[in-house]
Amino acid sequence: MLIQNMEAEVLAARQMGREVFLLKLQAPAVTAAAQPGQFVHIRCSETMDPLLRRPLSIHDVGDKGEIVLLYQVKGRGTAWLAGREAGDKIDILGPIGRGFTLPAGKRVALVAGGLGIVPLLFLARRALEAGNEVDFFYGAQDKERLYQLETLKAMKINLFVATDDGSAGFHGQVTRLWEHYLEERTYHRGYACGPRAELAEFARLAAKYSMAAEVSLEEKMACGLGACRGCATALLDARGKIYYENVCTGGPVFNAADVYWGDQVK
Amino acid sequence: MLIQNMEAEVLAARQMGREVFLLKLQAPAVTAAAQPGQFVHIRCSETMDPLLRRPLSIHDVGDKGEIVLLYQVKGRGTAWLAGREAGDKIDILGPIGRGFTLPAGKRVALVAGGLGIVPLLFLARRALEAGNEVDFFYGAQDKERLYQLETLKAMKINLFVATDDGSAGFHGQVTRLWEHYLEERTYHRGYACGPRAELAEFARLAAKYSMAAEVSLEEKMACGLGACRGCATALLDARGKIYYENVCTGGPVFNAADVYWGDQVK
Amino acid sequence: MKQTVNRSRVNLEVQLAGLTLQNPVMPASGTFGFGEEYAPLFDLNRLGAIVVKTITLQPLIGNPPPRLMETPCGVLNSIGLQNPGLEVFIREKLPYLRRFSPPLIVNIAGRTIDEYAELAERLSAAGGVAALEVNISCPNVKEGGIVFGTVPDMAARVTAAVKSQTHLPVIVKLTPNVTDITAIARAVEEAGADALSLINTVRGMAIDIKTRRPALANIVGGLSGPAIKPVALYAVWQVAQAVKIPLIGMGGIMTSRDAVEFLLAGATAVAVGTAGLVNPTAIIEIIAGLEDYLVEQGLNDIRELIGAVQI
Amino acid sequence: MKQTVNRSRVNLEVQLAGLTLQNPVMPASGTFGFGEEYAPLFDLNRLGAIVVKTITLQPLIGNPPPRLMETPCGVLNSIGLQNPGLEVFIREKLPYLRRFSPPLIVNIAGRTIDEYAELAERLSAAGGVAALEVNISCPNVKEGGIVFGTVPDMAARVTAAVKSQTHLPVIVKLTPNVTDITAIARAVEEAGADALSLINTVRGMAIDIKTRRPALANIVGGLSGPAIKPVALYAVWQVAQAVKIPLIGMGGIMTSRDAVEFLLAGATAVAVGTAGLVNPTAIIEIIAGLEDYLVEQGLNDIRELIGAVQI
Ligand SMILES: Cc1cc2nc3c(=O)[nH]c(=O)nc-3n(C[C@H](O)[C@H](O)[C@H](O)COP(=O)(O)OP(=O)(O)OC[C@H]3O[C@@H](n4cnc5c(N)ncnc54)[C@H](O)[C@@H]3O)c2cc1C
Ligand SMILES: Cc1cc2nc3c(=O)[nH]c(=O)nc-3n(C[C@H](O)[C@H](O)[C@H](O)COP(=O)(O)OP(=O)(O)OC[C@H]3O[C@@H](n4cnc5c(N)ncnc54)[C@H](O)[C@@H]3O)c2cc1C
Ligand SMILES: Cc1cc2nc3c(=O)[nH]c(=O)nc-3n(C[C@H](O)[C@H](O)[C@H](O)COP(=O)(O)O)c2cc1C
Ligand SMILES: Cc1cc2nc3c(=O)[nH]c(=O)nc-3n(C[C@H](O)[C@H](O)[C@H](O)COP(=O)(O)O)c2cc1C
Ligand code: FES
Ligand code: FES
Repeated sequence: MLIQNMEAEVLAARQMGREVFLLKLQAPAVTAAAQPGQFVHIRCSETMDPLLRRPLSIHDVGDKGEIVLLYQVKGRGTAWLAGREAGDKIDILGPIGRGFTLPAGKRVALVAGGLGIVPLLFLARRALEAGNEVDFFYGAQDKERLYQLETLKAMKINLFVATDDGSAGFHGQVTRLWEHYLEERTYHRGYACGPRAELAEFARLAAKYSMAAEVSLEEKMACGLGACRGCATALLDARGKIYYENVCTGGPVFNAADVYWGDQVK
Repeated sequence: MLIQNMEAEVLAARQMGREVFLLKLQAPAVTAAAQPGQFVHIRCSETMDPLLRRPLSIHDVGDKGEIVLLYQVKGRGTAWLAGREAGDKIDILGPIGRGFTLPAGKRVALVAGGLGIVPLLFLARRALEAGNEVDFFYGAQDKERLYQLETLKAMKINLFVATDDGSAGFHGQVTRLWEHYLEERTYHRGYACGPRAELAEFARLAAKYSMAAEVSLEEKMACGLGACRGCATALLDARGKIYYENVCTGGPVFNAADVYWGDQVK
Repeated sequence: MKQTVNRSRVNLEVQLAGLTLQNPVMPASGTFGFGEEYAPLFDLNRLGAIVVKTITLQPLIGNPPPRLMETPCGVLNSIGLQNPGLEVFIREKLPYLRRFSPPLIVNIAGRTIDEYAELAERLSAAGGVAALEVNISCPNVKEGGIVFGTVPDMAARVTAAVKSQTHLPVIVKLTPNVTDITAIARAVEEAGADALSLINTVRGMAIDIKTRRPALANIVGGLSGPAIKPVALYAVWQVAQAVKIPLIGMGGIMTSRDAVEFLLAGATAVAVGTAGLVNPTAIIEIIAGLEDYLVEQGLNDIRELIGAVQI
Repeated sequence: MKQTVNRSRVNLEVQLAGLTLQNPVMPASGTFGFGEEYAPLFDLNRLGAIVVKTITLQPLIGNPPPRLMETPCGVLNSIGLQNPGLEVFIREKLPYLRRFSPPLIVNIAGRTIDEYAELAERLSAAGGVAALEVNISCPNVKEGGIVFGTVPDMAARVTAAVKSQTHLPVIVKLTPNVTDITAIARAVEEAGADALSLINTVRGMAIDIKTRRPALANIVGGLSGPAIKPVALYAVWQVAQAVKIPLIGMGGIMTSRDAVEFLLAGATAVAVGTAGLVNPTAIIEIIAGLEDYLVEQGLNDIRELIGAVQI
């Protein structure tokens, strides 16, 4: 593992939507090692309140040691982050976790719901680099909440958009949109990130079409190093019995088929 | 009591010495009511850590509703304060406490040690306004730690300076300097603010020369309203028995003769 | 689905041990002095109840300074129950307090069971007192200084003694510094307590590493504030399962969201202590915030929250 | 007057229950996994000792999520002692841990006294283990789920059982959730404990007011971090007065200044838990900071600080 703890300088901080911000950091040690699906763990406070770090997925990496984060302000940690400006230093730990596994030269499906776009943009980039054909399904509540559309459009992917209110693209859930294509197209592998309910539906569809599929999960975290066992998520073992695996180092990307989607789920 | 809680705008923030800062706030409600010796109680955090307010004496007031504070960075609260800039808003409570009592048309002695200058500058101004003759004794460790000398020199006071290292004025403690004048001059009243040991010496001298004398004390504070009894300081009652009085509302200014200077003292 | 609720229609009133509180929020004893200290900052008539500093039979000068130490998200205090004593309270503080409409809860502490009983008797006769809150976090001088509130039988005896001397509702305030707070709660309920307050402060200490002396002259102090909120909430939840009498929850309540947690855990009312030391109008903001929360949640009545945590 | 002390001359070494620690700082059990998790970030050989997560006889899958909740200056956790069990520990974790020079302290927990005894026996035979830390904050399944560490006699029996099965030093780890921690400490000392660790986490709870459910699936959790520091420090100070065996102090130590407070209060060594979850190199910074403090204070030897609080 190449996890490092560093002070990363803010290169740019930009508001992307009502509560969504983009942050570009200088963090060569992360860039060098980063895999799509991995995250960085960020100290969002100068005091002991709030205390814990906040995990944010790697959204993109640059050529000169930059990493890009995209996040929604949810509470005090992300609000603190939104107050940072170019030149500030931020304490980050990373890159952390098991990322997505990519084939080479195959057709793959990426299914992003809402902020689930964050790791999937980075994944799309690496998928293209590996010579894959990328079908990118991107859903959001409405048009205003479709972030990075221009960046995605500029990439050599097949982009399919859905919105819950129909303000852009397909009117309905992104998994429903995806389903339309599942009959006709065969994917070597599917990848999803988004709200838990959407991931469960994604997993169901993947199983139905007997497709290898990976999802990125979230749980509250403390250490981010696999030491505290605080970020456990419920998986199913070969015999269908529940066991718990750390999201931080055992994930955040899991095989969709291994995840326990049952009623333990929040 | 006229204590009010308000958001005061920072008008100016200036560094005055290595760890000493001046802060000018727009706080008309405080200015209007402020008496020398009173203080404001300041929230020095946006989170719950640090939790308690910090008391700072009123250093001066302006014509247009301004109050001036002068403080040394000691820990996290004052460090936070030193990070404020013009335009920021600060949560203050005040004016609080019993200030100094001034005669009119008399000779008074003001004895300031170090940051003890803070309330005494304001007191000197009001003493002059009431037609008093002001002998102002001001001691510090060294020349660099004599703040506001120009302002004091511009006032119609008799200024006497002492430094521990002799880098300016009298070489030695300010109470020793004062003692030289006590033989020849009679004061209607003496006032002191500074380190506890200096105040004790001031009180001893005042008693020796049978002079009414007032000192400004410090204790840790919580509410600043007289409600929690946390800021108690030891006083002596008429029969010489110890009792405890709130510094926040029973002080911070006390008759030097009432203070228990014994070994309870830190 | 959430209903639309009109703010003016929202009911904040709760019943507690025979008292009617217009809202379930009151100050915590010892952090609100005798009310007058906060009067310049807001109208005391807006409170659910008024709770005063612990009163003892004789005046107490309290502990020597320093009495306070800030800790991470908390405060240690060792005030030492400084108070003017029963007589001065009745003569000088009570007349002022009688002016206000919210029920007046007087907190009492004794060094012996007899002292508790005498305090109860005389305060009941004084007029203007709506209820007694019995602080049992005090050492019993007759039994080797063991804290009354740490032994179920002693806690019960104090409760019974107070009950026997008063017609007023008796609220017993529990200390969290015990192995099993439910055992104390049950003993006190059986002895006739009408309600429970919990929690008092948690034992703590700090050391000044420069002087190498304890930060408090008294060495040990009571920890309060947000730091102890999880401890207090668990105590409330546990005790709510164990007794039938209503609870006043306290410990680290800084915002209306914190207050909601305590109501959900089973408290019928809440008390605000340390928050008021930091933000003098915290208690008023909490009352307003509860109203907002109800509207937000589409609820008409705050009583729907009490004990409504879903396990 | 302070002397001038050369940094290289400063002694950080302490003796604890027959172990020699090059410095008095170690990780707190359960926050440091099995060591390997922190190895990418610093050299484990710099620690005073290595302390691993609680090991049980059988593997435990732990509690369902959510297992963590951030609280003001603290963290609630309910990991549920997730661990691979004794056999896997010995086979897969111990060989790695044997590579390091600091003494290895293995924390154990049982559901019965026999389980504790068996763990002690088998770990003592495994080789490479320097001491056992006995976690008695676990419910006794045979006696109605009462936590071993809350009853002096039960705590003593666990201690004696472990002692009888091992030649290794036995460190008993105390829970703060008791009325009188000194009673437990004395009972455990009499039963043969060589040292004590204190404190384990403080019981606590949080509720999500949106879902109205407990924030932890397990409802109750253990509070750790700076919020509990005053509670832990008081426990250490109290116990230091009550027993003669050495203490390992822990609870909210974030900086070397916090560590100094624990040493002054009477701890011979300290453990760092939550701090490492926030700042992975906190423990290394604390060791360096202790050295700096000694230099600053003109002290040559860290042992001069132990119990040196001036009352
Ligand atoms: C591996 C991983 C990657 C993530 N990547 C992103 C991302 O790229 N962009 C983004 O906007 N969000 C992401 N999240 C969610 C993000 O971490 C939370 O929204 C954030 O921690 C909220 O912190 P807060 O202080 O603003 O909110 P608060 O609600 O104040 O947080 C309180 C506590 O809850 C935790 N928490 C709250 N929400 C979540 C959550 N959904 N998952 C885990 N812990 C949570 C916080 O870390 C903190 O401990 C990711 C989560 C995980 C686990
Ligand atoms: C009535 C009054 C007026 C004061 N006026 C001034 C002033 O005008 N200028 C100035 O520089 N300082 C003044 N002080 C001292 C000032 O309040 C402290 O230096 C400040 O609170 C330190 O806070 P901190 O967070 O920086 O330090 P920390 O050491 O981190 O503070 C920790 C805790 O100790 C308390 N504390 C620390 N030192 C003192 C102290 N000397 N007195 C009371 N509490 C203390 C803090 O309020 C806080 O609760 C005054 C104190 C009092 C009581
Ligand atoms: C400064 C201070 C003084 C207190 N005095 C008393 C008291 O006299 N009697 C009492 O029963 N509780 C007293 N308490 C405890 C509070 O009433 C309350 O139980 C405790 O502080 C927890 O609530 P909080 O975290 O909101 O402060 C005091 C607390 C503080 C902080
Ligand atoms: C996530 C987490 C897991 C813990 N697991 C254990 C454990 O397995 N065994 C144990 O004895 N203590 C365990 N503890 C308690 C710590 O060892 C320590 O006693 C406590 O957290 C107080 O120290 P701190 O405030 O520095 O974290 C755990 C604490 C945390 C935060
Ligand atoms: S956050 Fe500690 S193990 Fe994952
Ligand atoms: S600070 Fe509360 S009484 Fe003075």
